[in-house]
This record gives sequence, structure tokens and C-alpha cells, in this order.
Amino acid sequence: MMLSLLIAVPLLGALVVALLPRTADGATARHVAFGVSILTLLMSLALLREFDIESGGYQLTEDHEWIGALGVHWALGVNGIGLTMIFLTTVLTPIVLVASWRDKEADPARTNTYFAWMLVLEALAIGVFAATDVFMFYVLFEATLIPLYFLIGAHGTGQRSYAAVKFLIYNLLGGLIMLASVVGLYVLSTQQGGPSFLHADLMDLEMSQTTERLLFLGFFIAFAIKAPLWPLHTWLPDAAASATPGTSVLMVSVVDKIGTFGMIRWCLELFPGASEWASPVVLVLATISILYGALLAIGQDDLRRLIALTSVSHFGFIILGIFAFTSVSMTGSVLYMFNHGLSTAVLFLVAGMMIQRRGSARISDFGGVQKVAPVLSGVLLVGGLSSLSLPGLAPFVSEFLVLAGTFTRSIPIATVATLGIVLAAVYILLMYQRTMTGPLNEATAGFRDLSRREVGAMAPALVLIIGLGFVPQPLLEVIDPAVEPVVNTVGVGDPPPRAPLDLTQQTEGAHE
Amino acid sequence: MTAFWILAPVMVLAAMGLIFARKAVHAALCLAVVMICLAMLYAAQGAPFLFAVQIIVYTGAIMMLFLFVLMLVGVETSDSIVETIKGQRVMAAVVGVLFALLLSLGVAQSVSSAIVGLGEANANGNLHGLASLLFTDYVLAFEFTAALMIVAVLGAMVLAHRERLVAPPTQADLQARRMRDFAESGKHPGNAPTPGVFARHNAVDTPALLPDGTPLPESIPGTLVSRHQFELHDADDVNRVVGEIEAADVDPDERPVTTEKPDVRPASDTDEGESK
Amino acid sequence: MTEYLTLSMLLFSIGAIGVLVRRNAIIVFMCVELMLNATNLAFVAFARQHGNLDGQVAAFFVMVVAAAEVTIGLAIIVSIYRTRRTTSVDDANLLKA
Amino acid sequence: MLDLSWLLIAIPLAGAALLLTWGKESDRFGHLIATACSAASFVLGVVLFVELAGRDAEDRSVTTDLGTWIDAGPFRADFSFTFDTLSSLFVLLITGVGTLIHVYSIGYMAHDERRRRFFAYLNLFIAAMLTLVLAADYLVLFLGWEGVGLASYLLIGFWQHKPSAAAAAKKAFVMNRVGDLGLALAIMTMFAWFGTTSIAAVNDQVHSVSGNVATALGLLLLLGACGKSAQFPLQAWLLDAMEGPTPVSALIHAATMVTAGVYLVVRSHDVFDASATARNVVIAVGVITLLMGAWIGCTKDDIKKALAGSTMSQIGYMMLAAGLGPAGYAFAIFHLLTHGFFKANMFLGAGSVMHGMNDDVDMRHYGALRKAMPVTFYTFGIGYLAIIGFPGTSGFFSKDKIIEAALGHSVWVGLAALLGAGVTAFYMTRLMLMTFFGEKRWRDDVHPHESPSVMTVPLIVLAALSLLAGLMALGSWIEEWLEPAAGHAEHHDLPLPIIVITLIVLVVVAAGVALAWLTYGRRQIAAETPADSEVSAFTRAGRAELYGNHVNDALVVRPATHLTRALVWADAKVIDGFVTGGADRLGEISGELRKPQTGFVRSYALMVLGGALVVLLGLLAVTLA
Repeated sequence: MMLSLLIAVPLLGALVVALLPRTADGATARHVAFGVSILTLLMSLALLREFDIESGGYQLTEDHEWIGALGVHWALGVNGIGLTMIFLTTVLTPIVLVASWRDKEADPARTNTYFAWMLVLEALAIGVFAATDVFMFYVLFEATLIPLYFLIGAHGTGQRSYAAVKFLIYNLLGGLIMLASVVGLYVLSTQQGGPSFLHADLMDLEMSQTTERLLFLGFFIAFAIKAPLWPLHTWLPDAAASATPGTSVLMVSVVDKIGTFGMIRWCLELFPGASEWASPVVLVLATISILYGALLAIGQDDLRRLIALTSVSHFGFIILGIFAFTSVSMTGSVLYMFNHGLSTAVLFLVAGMMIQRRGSARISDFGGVQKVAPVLSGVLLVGGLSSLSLPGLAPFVSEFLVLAGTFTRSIPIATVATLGIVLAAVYILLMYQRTMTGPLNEATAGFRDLSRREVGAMAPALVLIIGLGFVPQPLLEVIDPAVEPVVNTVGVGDPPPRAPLDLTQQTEGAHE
Repeated sequence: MTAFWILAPVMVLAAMGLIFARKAVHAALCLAVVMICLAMLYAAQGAPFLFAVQIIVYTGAIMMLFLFVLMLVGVETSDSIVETIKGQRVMAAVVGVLFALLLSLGVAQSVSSAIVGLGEANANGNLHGLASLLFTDYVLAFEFTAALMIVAVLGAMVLAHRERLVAPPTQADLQARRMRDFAESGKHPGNAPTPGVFARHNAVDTPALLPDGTPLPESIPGTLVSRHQFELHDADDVNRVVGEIEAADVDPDERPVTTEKPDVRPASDTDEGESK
Repeated sequence: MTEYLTLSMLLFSIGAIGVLVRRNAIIVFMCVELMLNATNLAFVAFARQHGNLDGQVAAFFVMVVAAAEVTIGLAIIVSIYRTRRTTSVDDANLLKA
Repeated sequence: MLDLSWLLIAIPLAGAALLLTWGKESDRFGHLIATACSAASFVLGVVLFVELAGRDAEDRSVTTDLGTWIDAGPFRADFSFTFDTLSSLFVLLITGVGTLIHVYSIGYMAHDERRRRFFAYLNLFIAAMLTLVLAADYLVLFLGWEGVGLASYLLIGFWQHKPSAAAAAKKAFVMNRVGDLGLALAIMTMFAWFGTTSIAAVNDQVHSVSGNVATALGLLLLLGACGKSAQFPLQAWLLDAMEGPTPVSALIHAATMVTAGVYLVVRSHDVFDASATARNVVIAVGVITLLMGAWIGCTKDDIKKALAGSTMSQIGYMMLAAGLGPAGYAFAIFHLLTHGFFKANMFLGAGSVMHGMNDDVDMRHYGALRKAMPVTFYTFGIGYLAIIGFPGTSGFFSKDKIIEAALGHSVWVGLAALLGAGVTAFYMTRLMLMTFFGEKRWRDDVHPHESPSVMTVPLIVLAALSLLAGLMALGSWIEEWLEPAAGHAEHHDLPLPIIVITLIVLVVVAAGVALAWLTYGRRQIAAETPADSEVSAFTRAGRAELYGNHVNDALVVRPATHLTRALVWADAKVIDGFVTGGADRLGEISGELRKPQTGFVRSYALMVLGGALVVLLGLLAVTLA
């Protein structure tokens, strides 16, 4: 029941917020929305308490029949991976809400819908991460497009309709390809016993090699668009450049994670053979994503596009880790999803604050901000450093695990991917140099430093980024037992150390 | 079978009339013929209740409804003979004929099982048989049709209802408007003159005559005008009557009477100031 | 039997052609009624062939639906006429892409 | 007691965190907190060192495990720190010199409004550098490695309002990242081959793998070392890094951080022991950098850049020594320590000079400062004597040992080292002459004065250390002390007796000094830098830093810029063009499909009937067939 409640609370909250009387300043809506998101966060913490880390597998499961004739169930359950993602969602939502506190001042009457859509998005994302029925997953997966469409199209800036439509169609296309695979699974399961969409039942399906590969592709393309993997990434910069910062955070940090999450939950677990078959191509594409996103980010003049493109690069790392099939890299990938969520949130929100003050998103319109707004620039620097995976900040741990795991599988791929860390330094520091340092630009002279509310919004994220950089173990302990079965399903596993074994054992003894 | 062979050609011809009739009223009459024939065929087919319903509901109610609406709107519209959509008629004919051929040759001929007849089913009377089906097997559908009828009635009311946007004009408003029209355009403020006071016969399709003998086109009802169902007395009539009455008087000149545009008052029709 | 069906289908086709070629909405409606009646004839004929009354019941329902349809349809025509002063179906072409 | 080594790191780290988060009210005393933290760390370091020294040679390595950092699948890295003979020396160097520079900075940065932040960064650096040297796991070492890179970035770009400083900071970080790439790949290789990244375990097992793996590992580690230590081919950032405040140049870019590469090589000595190829590459890199740095040092008129060239050159010596294998490790570290003292001393001296000269760094505007700044002059002079290897000073012992070892390895390497010593003498003499001797070439509004005692006291202490650090070589103490950590050194037979070598070195050094005296001491020095067209090609190349930046530009920066532009274009036109083009095609098809939509109900009805006809035909066809 807890998971259903966790979905229901923000959903009901959204309803309440939407129905609240529209006041001029929208204060009530904001407070209610924030309260709901905090309640959801507390509930997810309670979830953590209920969750038995040691045992692994799916827990807190629920199963109610939904559409009997089709064998569709309202089935929920989380393993360590799902739990991590849910936690990310519930942590980020209050941060985003607080950071978006003053958004939309020009049109205060619409504050209600703005905040309501965000809560709807939170609920749907939690549902996607908790679903263990592929039909339900699909429905919620597609449903996340609705709030995002309105958040971009109705509350965004600039070319927002274009961006919203592009976003919608691109993702819908992926979703429909996935639908074909879902139908395929239905047909298969009907042939082998009754129709069922349950994850556990689908894992036992027998399918021919070709069927498996086709079904895998259906899922994978949808997730690759969502994630976004090169060359299916072009919707992201447009969407991010038109969305409000809060929307961008929810889109890139949470909703896009559904792509990589889905790759683990559905592609790898249901189609291990096909995943292994596709892995060489996927690894190459992921590597291209890493370098391509980074190089493109270097050439950007729009802050929001830059951050979106860095995310393309980071998603490349995540996918790389997933398809390297080692427990090290996959654990790293899951952790990366969480950490990337945090660091991108910081970057997008700070960028949003900068854009709000300057009235422009062009990097060349800034300069010397550090002098007038040291706290702002400090937060941007920490966010940037986490994005370039500085050791001591959370993303480093995950990025290193991904690379180290991939290295044991393929040295050339890992080596090329590691070039990404150099490029990351270039795009982040170039951006920081051009916005924050140098002589003060007249237009930025009147910059206010961060307000107390803004600092309050960023502080939890920063604390988590630094804290998880040194103490990632609490999350790793949750993720690791969940990754192990996935790795075993694919059956590739971690290669043993290449040095002679006897020596290894000997030193491990010495290490103790 | 005799009834069928008599009725069938009539029905087909009447149905063709539906396609070819120029006037909507004629089409409606053709349809009525088809329906009545159909009712007879029902009777011949062992469906006396349907026979009654067909006559009462279709011919009696629905056809009347059609005629009402025709009278309400249709009489004033003209159905142009020129087809505006390119190739529509040809294509319609081709597709329709093919359809008919296919259905009658392909489907109708393929029904080959023996005719059971309704003797057994109508053993307790056709009405009993129908009722026992309607209120058992089809009771749900029956109830739904009831709902459907109510919805249809409500729908018709909603559709036909005209929302008033402003308060209806009062008597005073109307009077003020009439006087204003008279002042601005010279429109006659009083009632329209009644038609048919031309002495020779008393009919609504004949305009009234002014004291000087000129006809007054405004006196003909608009509906008749749009249907071209009026008779303007022509010059001969007037002359003849004038001649009858005042045989010894001076011959009146030939008066050009415009019959083409009865709503425009002829400018030169007042030269003979004769009246009865 | 066959002749009844043939007549029914002939009437149906005539009605269909009428729908296609006539432009007065009221006549179009009459043609639709003709098509409905044609099917009724088929229903009744089938009822006799199969020796049960279900066909007649169906015809009965068709009549009810036709009545409802006429009610609504004519109301629509009236309201269209009221705003556009025409009953030609060609003048109602807002669907044009 | 020795397991308290983590406290060495924790104290300055806490100081940094405190200063960064505390508000403006701590501006008045923030620098004192930072200095106290550094000093506390130093005192603790001394205590631990004494305790370590009191142990038997075999027991002089204590590893403290603070718990797991990362544990994922078979990968595991612990927060563990080793306090052994090698790291203890570094701890003393870092905290000792660090504390002195903290003290010095109190005076140097007195008028900077962001002084608190400066001290926070300094403390952060101390913590990161101590993490680097104390780490018992390569991944933890990497944490410190990047941590010092971050501190270096923040401190080089401390005066961010200067675009040159911001650019230099970014350049330093990015070039360091290239090196870090090597270190990161090295750590991955260790994990892939040995299943562990523990320094001890890797060094234990490295002999069990093939020479190719060891060579690859060695070269990757060397790449990391080159980045951090500004060795060829990643040397270009160091001279730009002089944009930072002078205490930063002294601490980070002279005494400690840039020597981390040498530390890494010595710490991973088993890897290099296992691969002669890797060692030879280290030597080559060391020799090239040694000569390059010396060349650049001869030509720069900017006092800090001349010193930076010298730093490169001296680290080249250390690298060279480290590449010599067990014979050179101890000497590399020894030279690293003495260099830490005298170079920090000279940088701080240069800072003192600049402080008195209104932050002018051009030596052509100096001259005759020995009277105006006596303390600075004498302390700088001691540093000078040490670096040229004047007998009795610390540099004499440390450099001599390296040259001996180099000669023992190969005559050519030895000759290169010898040449380097001569050139060192030349450029350092030039620097001394231009700064402290000759005539005044001061700008009009400059009134040189001695710096306050808070700045001169650290100078005096460092000068004393520069003079006395040679004592460590007495009775080969340093070699014996480092033996547990750096391995036992076999003494090679030298081609010549030691005393002869020493004499030759002294003669070469004297020649260098004499040449400088002839060139700069006796002649009038131009008050302005001669234009490039008036000087020799040798000088031009040196001024251009041997075209390192040009090479980087031509090979990396410009192609990358073009690639980036091309990709931005291609992304918008080709990849996104494919997407939007698809949408456009679809729109055109829809446009065609619109045409039959006439809006006439009757044509739709015709289509319906036609459709019904088709369906009927199909049904019939199916039934009949």
C-alpha cells in the first residue's frame, strides 16, 4: 500500500493545488504544493525504513488486478534501483518547488497549474519507477509526457510551442515503438499460458532469438530517445532551452532517467540475450554520446542548451555502464543516475537564477559576476565541478565506477570515454570563466546575490553532492544487491582480475 | 406474390422520383408512396403490426414532420440543377449501380435456404409474438430506445431553441421602429394590404388593386412570391374588366405591366385612374 | 424471397444515389429514410424466411432510431437554415481542410 | 598515536570548511584560524614523525583505515592512510612550508578584501595535498590529486577580475586533467589486472604481470605525473600559473603540488622497477624538461616566470632521478625537499620584492635592491647559493647526488644534467644581478622598502632550512630513511671518482656564474625588454616558452575548436535536420492528402459508399474463394 500511497499523495496534492482559488500572488498554491512535496519526501524516507537492504529483490510489492481481460495488473514493487530513483524524485521535487517559488510572477494566476503539473509529474515518475507490470509502466511512461508538455508549452519561454511539440512527438514516437513491443509481449505471454504483463512472469517467457531482438529494439529505442542517446538527442537542448529551470530539472534529472532505468529494468532483465547482442553497438553509441555531447557543449553560447548537452554526455556514461554488464559499472550507472540528477539540478537552477537576473541566457551576456554575487558563483562552481566529476563530489564515484567497470570489459571503449573527463573540464570551466570571471559586464553590475530562499533551495542538493562524494556507501549498499541479479540475468558478469589468481588471493588476505 | 409484383414497380418508380423530382414536395410525396407500398408488403410478409406502425409512424408522423419542415424552410430554397462537384453525379451513378448489382446479384441470390414462414411464430398473433420478444430478449434495447427518444426530443428542443440575446421588442419599440422606417424610407407603417380584393375573384395569389386600378405587389404573401405561385393580373384582364364596366368610355392605353419583378412597383402603371 | 431482397437492395441503392446527388438537405434526409426502409424490408423478409420474429423486432428498432434521427436531423436543418438561410448541403462545408 | 594521521588532513579541511561557510564576520580573524590549522597540522606532523623515527626500520609504516569509501561489486576502495617514511617527509614539508607561507600571506594579502577566502583555499590545498601523500589507495590519492588541482585552480584564478588569471586557472586545470586522464586510466588498469587499487597491493603484484602491462601502467602514471609536475609535454600551464598570488606560486607551484608527480613515481616505484622502458621514458621526460625549463629561465624578464622556468627545470632533475630506479628515488625525494625549501624561499623573496615594487614583476625595472631590502636580499641570496649548488648548501648535496647517479646510469644523461647545472647557475646569477645589483632602474613612483616582519620571518626560516637541509645527506641518512618506502639502492660504479665529479660540477657552475657576470654584471642592463627582433633566436624561443603554447594551439586547441564548430553546425543541420526534415516531409504529404478534403458532405458520402463497395467486394472475394 505504501507505494500506491506515495503515488496518490502528490496526485491528490496536485488536484488540491489546481482547485485552489487563484490568488494574485499564488502564495497558497505554492505553500500547499511545497507541503505536499515534503510529505512525499517524508513518506519516501519511511519507505527507506521499511526496505530491507540485505535481502535484495522486489519489496513492498502490491498486486491488484486492473484490466482482467488483458491480464493487466496494478502491480508495484521496488528493488534498490527503483528505490534510489524514487528517492531522487522525492528529494528533487521540493528543491525544484522552492527554487521555482518566484517563477511566473508576470502571470500569477497560473501559478496553480504550474505547481499542480509539477506534482503530477512527481507522482507519475514515482509510478514509473515502482511499476512491475509492463503495461502499467508503459501507461505511466507515456503519461509523463502530458505534464511536461504543458510545463514546457504553457509555462516556458521563447520558442516554447515548437520545443513542446518537438518534445512530445519525439518521445511519443519512441513510446509507440515501445507499445509495439508491449503488444508483442502480450501475444507471447498469451501463447504461453495466460496473458500477463507482470515483470516476474515476463522474465520466464521463452522466445526465439529474432523475437527477442525485435522486442528488445522496441523498448531500447524508446529508452534511447528518452535517455537521450546519440543520435536521438536533439529534442533535449530545444526543450531545455525553452522550459523553466524547474521544468528542466524535472525533465532531465528525473524523467529522462526513466530511459536508463527502463534499460535496466526492462531491456536487460527481459531480453538478456538481445542486450548482449546489441551491446557492442550501444557501447559505441554511448561513447559517441559522451564525446559528442561534451564537444557540442563547448561550442554553446546558451547556458541552458549547454547544460542539456552536458547531460547528453553524462547519459552516455550511464548507458555505457549499463551495457558493460559488469556489476561495478552497472552499480556506477545507477549511482550516476542519482548523482547526475543532483548536479544537473544545481546547474539548471543556478543557471535559471542567473537568467532571471540578467534577462538573457547567452553566456556572452555575462561576465565578472563573481565580484558582485560570490555565493551565486560559488554554487555554480560546485555544481560545475560536480558535473566534471571532481573527486570528493558525488558524480566522481559513479563516473569512476562506470569507467572502471567498462575498462574490465573493453579497454578501447573505456579509454575513449575517459577523454570525456578532459572535455568536461573544458566546457564547465570555459562557461565559468566567461560568466563569472573577468571584468564586470555593465549589464551584470546590478546582480543581486542569492536570496535566503534560493540558498535554502540549493543547500540540500549541495550537501548531498558533497556528502555522497565522501560517503556514497549508504546508496551503494542499496543499489548493489539490486544490480547483482540483473548482472546475473545477462550472464556476462565481472571478469576476474587478469593478474595470476593466486597472487590476488594472497594480497586480498593481506588487505584485510 | 401478386401484390409484390404490383407494388414493386410502383415502389421503384416512386423511389426514382426521389432522385429526379425537382421540387421537394414532390419528392416527399414519392417517399410517401414508397412507404405505403412498403406497409402493404409488410402485411403480405406476415407483419401486420409493422404494417400499422409503418402507416402510423412513418407515413403519418415522420412524413408529416418532413412536410412541416418543408413548409417551414424548404419551399423558399431552390435546388439548382447544375452539379457543382465535378464528377459527383457520374461517380454516384456508377458506384450506386455497382452497389445495387453487387448486392442483388451477389448477396440476394446467395440466400437459398427454404422459407420457414411465420405460421408458428405468429401462432398467438403477431402482436403477442412481437411483445413477448420485445419484453424479454430485447427488453434492454427497448429501454434504451426509450432513452434515445427522450434524448432526441431534448436534442430537437435544444437545437430548435433560439437563445434571446436581447429583450424582445415591446409594442412601443415596434411602433417606434415602424414610424422611423416610414420617415427614413417611406415604408408603409400600417398593415400590409390584403391580397385578392380584385373584384373578379377572391384569391391570395392575386395582388390587391389600388384605387387607381394599379396592382399592389406587396399584398401578395412572400411565400407565394418565392414560390412564383402568384398571378399578376395582366393587362388584358384589366382592360377586359375596364371594358366591361365602362364600355362607353375612352379606350385605355395599353399599360405595360411588369410581371417579372412583382416586388418593385412599376413606375408607369398609374396613367389610367379607373376604379370600380 | 430473393425478389424481396432484390427489391430491398435496389431501394437501398436508389436511396444511396439520392444521398449522393441531391443537394437539398431535406431530400437527402428523405433518401436516408428510404435506405432505412429498404433495410426494414430485408429484415421483415428474413424474419419470414427464418420463421421467427426477431427480424420484425429489428425493423421496429430501426423505425425508432429513424424517428429519433429525423427529429434531430430536421432540427439541425432548421437551425442551419436559420443561420445560413439555405438548406443546401454543399453550403455547409466547414470541414474543408 | 600514529593512527591519528588522518587528523593531519582533517584539521586544515575543517579550517577550510569553516572559513568558506562562515560569513563576513570572520573576515577579521579568518586568516588566523587558517594559520592555526596549518600550524596544528605541522605540530602533529612533527610529533608523528618523531614517533615514527623512534620505531624500528621495518615498522616505519602505519596504515590507518577509516572505513570504506566505495564498495560496489568486486570494486572496493577504502579511506586508508599510510604514514610511512616517505609520506612523513612530505607531511613535514607540506605543513612546515605551508605554515610559513600562511604566515607570510598574512602580510602579503593584508589589503585584499577576499583574504578570508584566500586562506580557506590555502587550507583546502594543504588538506588535499596531505590526502595525496598519505593515501594508501590510488583512488584516495586521486582524490587528493584532483583536490590540489582544484585548489590550484582556485588560487591561480584568485584575482578573477583579471581575464589572464581566469584563463590561466582554466588552462592549468584542463592540462592537469589531461594528466589525470593518465592517472585515472592507470587506476582502471590496476583494477582490471589486480582487482584492487591499494597502493601496497598493486606494488606487490606488479612483478607478476607481463612487462607490457607494467610499461603501460608506468607510462600512464607518468602521464599523470607530467600533468601535475608540468613536465614535457604538459608543461605549458606552469608559466601561466604565475598569475596567481605569489605565496601560491611559492607553495603550490614551487614547493609542493608540482612535485606530486615525482612523489607518484617514487610511490609507485615497483611499477617502474618492473619496466625498464617506463623508466627510460621518465628519464627522457626529465632531461627534456630540465633543459627546457633552464632555457626558458634564461630568457624571461618576469621574475616569477624566470623562477617558474627554474622550477620546471629542477623538477626535471627530480624526474630524471626518479627514472634512474632504486639508485635515484631517494635523491629525487631529497632534491624535492631541498628544492621545496630554497624555491619557496626565493618565490617568497620575489614576492617581497614585488611587494616593495608596487607589484611590478619585470626585473628590468629592478636593480640595486640589496640596499633597499636587505633581509630579502640575504635570504634570497642563500636560496640562490642553494639552487646553484654552492658547496655546503642543501642544493649542493642534493643536485650533486643526482648528477652522480645520472652519470652512473649513462654518460649522456649525466652530461645533460651537468649542462643543466651550468645553465641553472647562469640564469640564477642573471636573476640575482638584475634584481639586487647594478643600477637602479626603478619606475618613478616606486619606493622600495623592506617588507614587514610577518613576511620576512618566514623568509629567514626558509633561508636557514635551505642552508641546513643538506644535513639530511649526512651519512646517507636520507637513503636509509627512505629505504622501507623506496626500496634498497644498489650503488653503481661510477665512471669517475666522486670527488672528480664534484669538482667538474663546481667548474661548470662557476662557468655559468662567470658567463652571467660577463653578460649582466659588467654591462648596463636595458631598462626595457629588448624587442624580439633585437635578440637571438635562442632568446626568442625561450621567451615564447619554446613554442609549447603554439604547438598545443596547432595540434589541439584549433582542431578542437574547428571540430566543435563543425559539430554544432552538423548537429543543427544534419542530425536535427534529419528530424525536422522528416517533420517537413510529413507536412508536405499531409498537404497533398488535404486536397480531397473538399468539405462537401456528398463527396465524403461518396467515399463512404465507395469504401463499402470495396469491403463488399473483398467479402465476396473471400467467400467465393
